[in-house]
Amino acid sequence: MLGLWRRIRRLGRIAEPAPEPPSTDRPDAAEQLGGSVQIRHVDAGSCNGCEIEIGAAFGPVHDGERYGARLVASPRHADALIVTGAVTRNMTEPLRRTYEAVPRPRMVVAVGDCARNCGVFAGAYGVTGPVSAVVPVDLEVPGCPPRPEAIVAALRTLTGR
Amino acid sequence: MTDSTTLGLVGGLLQAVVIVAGAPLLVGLMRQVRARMEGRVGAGITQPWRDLRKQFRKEPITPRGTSEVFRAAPVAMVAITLVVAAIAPFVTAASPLPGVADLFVVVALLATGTVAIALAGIDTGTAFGGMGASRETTILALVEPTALVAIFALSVRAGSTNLSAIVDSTLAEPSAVLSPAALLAAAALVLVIVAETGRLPVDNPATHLELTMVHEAMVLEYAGPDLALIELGSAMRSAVYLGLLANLFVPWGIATEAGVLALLVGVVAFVVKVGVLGAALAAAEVFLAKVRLFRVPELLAGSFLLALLAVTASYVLA
Amino acid sequence: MNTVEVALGCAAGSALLAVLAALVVRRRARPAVVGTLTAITGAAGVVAGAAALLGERFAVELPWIVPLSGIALTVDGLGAAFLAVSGAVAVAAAIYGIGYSHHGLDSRGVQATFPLFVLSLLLVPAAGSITTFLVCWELMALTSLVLVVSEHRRRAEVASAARWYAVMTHLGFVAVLIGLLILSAPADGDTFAAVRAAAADLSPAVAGTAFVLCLAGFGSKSGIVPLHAWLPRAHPEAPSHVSALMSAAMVNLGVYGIVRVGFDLLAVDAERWWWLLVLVLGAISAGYGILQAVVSTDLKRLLAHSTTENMGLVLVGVGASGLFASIGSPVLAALALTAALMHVVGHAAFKTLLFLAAGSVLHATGTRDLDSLGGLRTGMPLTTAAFGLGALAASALPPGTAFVSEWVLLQSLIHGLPAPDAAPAAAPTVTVVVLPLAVAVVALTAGLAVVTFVKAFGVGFLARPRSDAAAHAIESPATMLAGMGLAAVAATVLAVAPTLVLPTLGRVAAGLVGSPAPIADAVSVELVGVTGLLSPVLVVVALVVAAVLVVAIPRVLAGRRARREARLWDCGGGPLSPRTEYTATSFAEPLQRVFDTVLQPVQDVDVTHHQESRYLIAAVEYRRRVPDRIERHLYEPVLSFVTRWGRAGRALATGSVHRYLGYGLCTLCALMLLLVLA
Amino acid sequence: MSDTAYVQLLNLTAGAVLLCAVLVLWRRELAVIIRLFAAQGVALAALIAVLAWHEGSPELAVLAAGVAVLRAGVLPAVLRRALGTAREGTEPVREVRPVVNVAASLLAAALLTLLAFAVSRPIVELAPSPATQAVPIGMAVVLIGFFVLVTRRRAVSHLVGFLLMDNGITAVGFLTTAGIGLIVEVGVALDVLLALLVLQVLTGRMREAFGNTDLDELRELHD
Repeated sequence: MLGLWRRIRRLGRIAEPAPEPPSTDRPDAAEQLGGSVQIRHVDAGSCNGCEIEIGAAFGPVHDGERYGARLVASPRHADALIVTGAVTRNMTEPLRRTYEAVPRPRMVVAVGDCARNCGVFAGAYGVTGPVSAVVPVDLEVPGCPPRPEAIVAALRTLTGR
Repeated sequence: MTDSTTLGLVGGLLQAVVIVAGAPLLVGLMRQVRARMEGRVGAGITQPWRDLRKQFRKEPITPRGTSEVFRAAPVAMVAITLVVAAIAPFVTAASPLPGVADLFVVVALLATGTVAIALAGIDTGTAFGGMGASRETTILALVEPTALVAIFALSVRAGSTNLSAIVDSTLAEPSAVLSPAALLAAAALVLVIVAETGRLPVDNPATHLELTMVHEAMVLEYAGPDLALIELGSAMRSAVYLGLLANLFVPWGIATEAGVLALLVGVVAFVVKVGVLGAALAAAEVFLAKVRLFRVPELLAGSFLLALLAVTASYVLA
Repeated sequence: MNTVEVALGCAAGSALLAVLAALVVRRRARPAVVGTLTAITGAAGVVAGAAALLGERFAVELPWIVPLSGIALTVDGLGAAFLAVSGAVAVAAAIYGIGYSHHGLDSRGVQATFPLFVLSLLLVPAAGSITTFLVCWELMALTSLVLVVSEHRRRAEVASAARWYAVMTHLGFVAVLIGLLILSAPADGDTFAAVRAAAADLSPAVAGTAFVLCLAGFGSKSGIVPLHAWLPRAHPEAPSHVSALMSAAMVNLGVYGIVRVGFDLLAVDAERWWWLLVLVLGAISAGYGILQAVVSTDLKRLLAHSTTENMGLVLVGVGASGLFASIGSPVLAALALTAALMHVVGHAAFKTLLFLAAGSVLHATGTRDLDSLGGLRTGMPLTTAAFGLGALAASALPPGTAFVSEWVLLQSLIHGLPAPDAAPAAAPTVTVVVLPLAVAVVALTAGLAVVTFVKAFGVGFLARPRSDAAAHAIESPATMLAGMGLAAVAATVLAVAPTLVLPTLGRVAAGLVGSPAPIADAVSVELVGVTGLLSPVLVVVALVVAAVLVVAIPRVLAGRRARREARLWDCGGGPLSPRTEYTATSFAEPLQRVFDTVLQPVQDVDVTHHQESRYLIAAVEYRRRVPDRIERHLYEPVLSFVTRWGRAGRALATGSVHRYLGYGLCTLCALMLLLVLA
Repeated sequence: MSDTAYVQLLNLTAGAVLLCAVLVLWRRELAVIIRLFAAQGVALAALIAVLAWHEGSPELAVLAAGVAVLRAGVLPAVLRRALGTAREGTEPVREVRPVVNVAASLLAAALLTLLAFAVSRPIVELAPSPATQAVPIGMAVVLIGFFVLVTRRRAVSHLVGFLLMDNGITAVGFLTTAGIGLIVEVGVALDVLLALLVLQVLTGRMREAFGNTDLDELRELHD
């Protein structure tokens, strides 16, 4: 306990100083949210590379929460879905239902190249298509996997902070 | 209209407003403290208010197969907490409704709020809802003895279970606060509060894993304004519990006579006390891990022991 | 000619008329006629009780009815309270019975017994002499027994339940009989007045024996642990309106007996250990009963266990009252006794409501198993509302019926401890040790009661149906709803305006322990002598106002979008089947695990594998039973002993007539020898 | 020092002594249990110091110092050594599965406290004074120590239980016969040390024999 306390004192703040807010235009649904976006993450068939980066984006270093974004446990609590990976056949219907479960106004962020255009899995037999083929996508984050900075920038575009 | 009635009415209204407005800030403060101790920056203490504003504007959703119980539960829970916030001595020692400001009534009312949410959780008919309800009510049942025996310990000294009377007696003899009885009772009540407000180590309010949830599991189906009410309600519960703890043991600063200055001092003192308690709780949580559900009874048995010791201590150690 | 006399006359008259009607009226009209007349009986009982509570006294001797001693009726305050309660329960149950009796309960025997049972319930608290009391008591036992077995053709369990009930209730009767005879022996005449007068010169040992015997007998009638074994069997198996009468009216009479003997007949030589015994028994019953209720999944059995719990709480009040009286603080004694009486009244109201609602569920679905109920709110909204109200009342949460009485009880317990700096004489060690534990037990009971009734209501009526029977349930006929409605109104009134009865009960209690009335005549419950103030009506008003605010303010501030229906959040997978719901068993599982050292559940898991490979599992079967420990460790040895002796005795009976005549001869000679020697 | 302050301090120290005993029952890690025992030693010493201050008797003060050294310094150190050697062994350093589970033993402790209170009430009423008022706490500590002795499996926690009893006895001794406790205390301390060494040797032997110090293993010696 004391050891932990000492470490807390020694480390102090780990989070890096906030970079410039992104200049990309916000989806109009985001305007209605007023600086608070709760996010449900859906893995539609990802290789978990993007998951690791999302985890990093909410870790102490990048601290996505400081911009008013928060991961939640149920799509009912969410304003935005973060979808990763090319949508596989088995995840097509669940993804659609998850989208239906989110109360309006709602947004979808496609994170990673697979989510945008199926990446290397394009045309694979188990793949339905990119996320945009199943649910309307408001924002895309390129990269395989995208850097946490990019994900944080996308989150800031939603929260506007 | 006597002086104390006016004080009660004005103060009751005032403290209800203060709690409704301040409870989300308390949650924000606790999150902020945790964030800072974890080396993060944190979203700022006004973030919960932003969340609430947004959720109130969002679209309400009625899951198919749920009944009026599901829709009424959040209102009932917030209403109950609001009543407690208005009648218990937070800003003023006098109460607008002396016939309700009884420690048993307050504890039982807060339990009723929990029951409303538990019924809603069952009403959804999902496995998680039932699981959360089952766990929440189990903890509620095991907490009850501790709470009431601790109340016993407090009220023996005051000769009454009326909250105002207890506060007045503490104000009358400040030395009693340092007596072992009071300290043990305080320790027991802290454990009660941790269990009732679903904080670590009993429940992890920030968990995403349904199987480890207690309170969260019951509200997975709520969206939009209903969810906002639920979150506001649980924030108010924390504020009310912490406020009770603060004013039962350290009532100084509470307004005892009507007057703008007195009320102002009362508000400031209340806010400071609750803020300090909340920050301390959040800081302690950084060092704690959630205990297994079936280790919780040990914790509560321990707190019950403390409460019982508090009662006997007030006789053993005159 | 006073009201009580007239009302009691009407009660007896209409009851006998009902019996007659049951015998002559033809089958289709029978339940209606009998039900109406029995309801009139009950109503007359209520009137009599109310009149006597308001101060009218009534005593009558009818030497010509029963040879030797005759019948003596006396209605004083204590008796009146119980008289009124029994009457009120009878009204609701009788009206309910009209609709309920139509499936198989409209035979002559059952219909003729029901009014007699009600009448006996009214006469026991009105009895003025020991003979009368015992006669009515036995009448009550027999009629209730007949009613319990009335469904034995439909269910096999009924027979065994009836056997348990018959044996236990008659053992109890024997105990009461001996106890009361000990009391009446030194008295001239067997009226209560005479016994009271003679009680002064009983030796402590004799008085103690008599009290313990009566405690055992009466305790078994009100299902006090360890004499409770019959209650969770007989109450569920009886027809539901009879269950209501038994569980809400008959068990009270056990309490009546204890109070009558301890506070009235033997008041002069009551000792502290009597009341400690009562207190401890009550605490054990409360805790054990509610624990069994939490883990039981049979709706009516759950209610029966909760009856044991509530009677335990009542006895905690009675015992505490005696304790306070023995340490010389009559005010608190009166307060605790008032709490006990109030709990009796409240329990009668909500337990009637709950049993009637459970009966209408049984009537509609044919099952009492919570694990296969659920989703009844769509099919039977009124029953659901009734049960919900009853559950709120039973779980001691404000604004509920039981909360008021438990609040008064807790107040008396808490004020039982004087301020720590008082002289040690003011706080005898026993109270300082006992009272905190008593408070803890009451609190634990309250908490577990919450779990029990959240389970019963939530799993049984909310969520989605777990069986076709529950899915296609339809609302019950109007008469049954009317019966429930009466009980619901009573429970609500008692919850919101308890001061309609509390001060009166307070005066009754005060009269018994000789103190000023403990509760003031006011809208809010205001204790006299100790500080304590509770106003249930204000609680309700405040809650309503707050609810209105909570609904209104967000709409004004934040506007509102249209509500949308959406499918249940099933994690995106297929639709959830009812098999994924939490059942009553799974709901209680955590508590069962917490208390497994007390409950010692028996559970076994069978896994059947595929014959191809042991790694493929065909089926997993899980069974769990919570046997009654006390029963296993207390009753089974006795039963096995009895059976062994029965076997041994069979050797004597070979069937040869000569041997039997020989036995007779030997006995005769033995008796003569005895006479010679004596 | 003022009278109320004296009473307050006395009560607080006594309460701390009892609280440590209860926490010993609550926690599982042997290291924590030993630390709690040391804390209780400190509280006990403080209690005696308060008495000394109130009576203004130097030898009581000396005794307080002695108690502090023995109960908060020496004995915990010895216990830690026993634990340290245990750590080198393979056995876990926690009270894994007590005979009576923790929740139940906490409730038992509650009842024991009430019992102690009920028993010592008459003694208190012989000479009611702030000091004697606290006697029941000593009693309770003795009973709880005995309970630990009965229900814990590990040798170290047995030692702690034994020492808790001893602490309780010491507390009672000082609270009742303040001042002339010197001989008592010295004698008690000596035989405690003796018993401790014996048990120390025993645990060592046991570890050599069975590889751990679960006392149930002693049943093996029976046949």
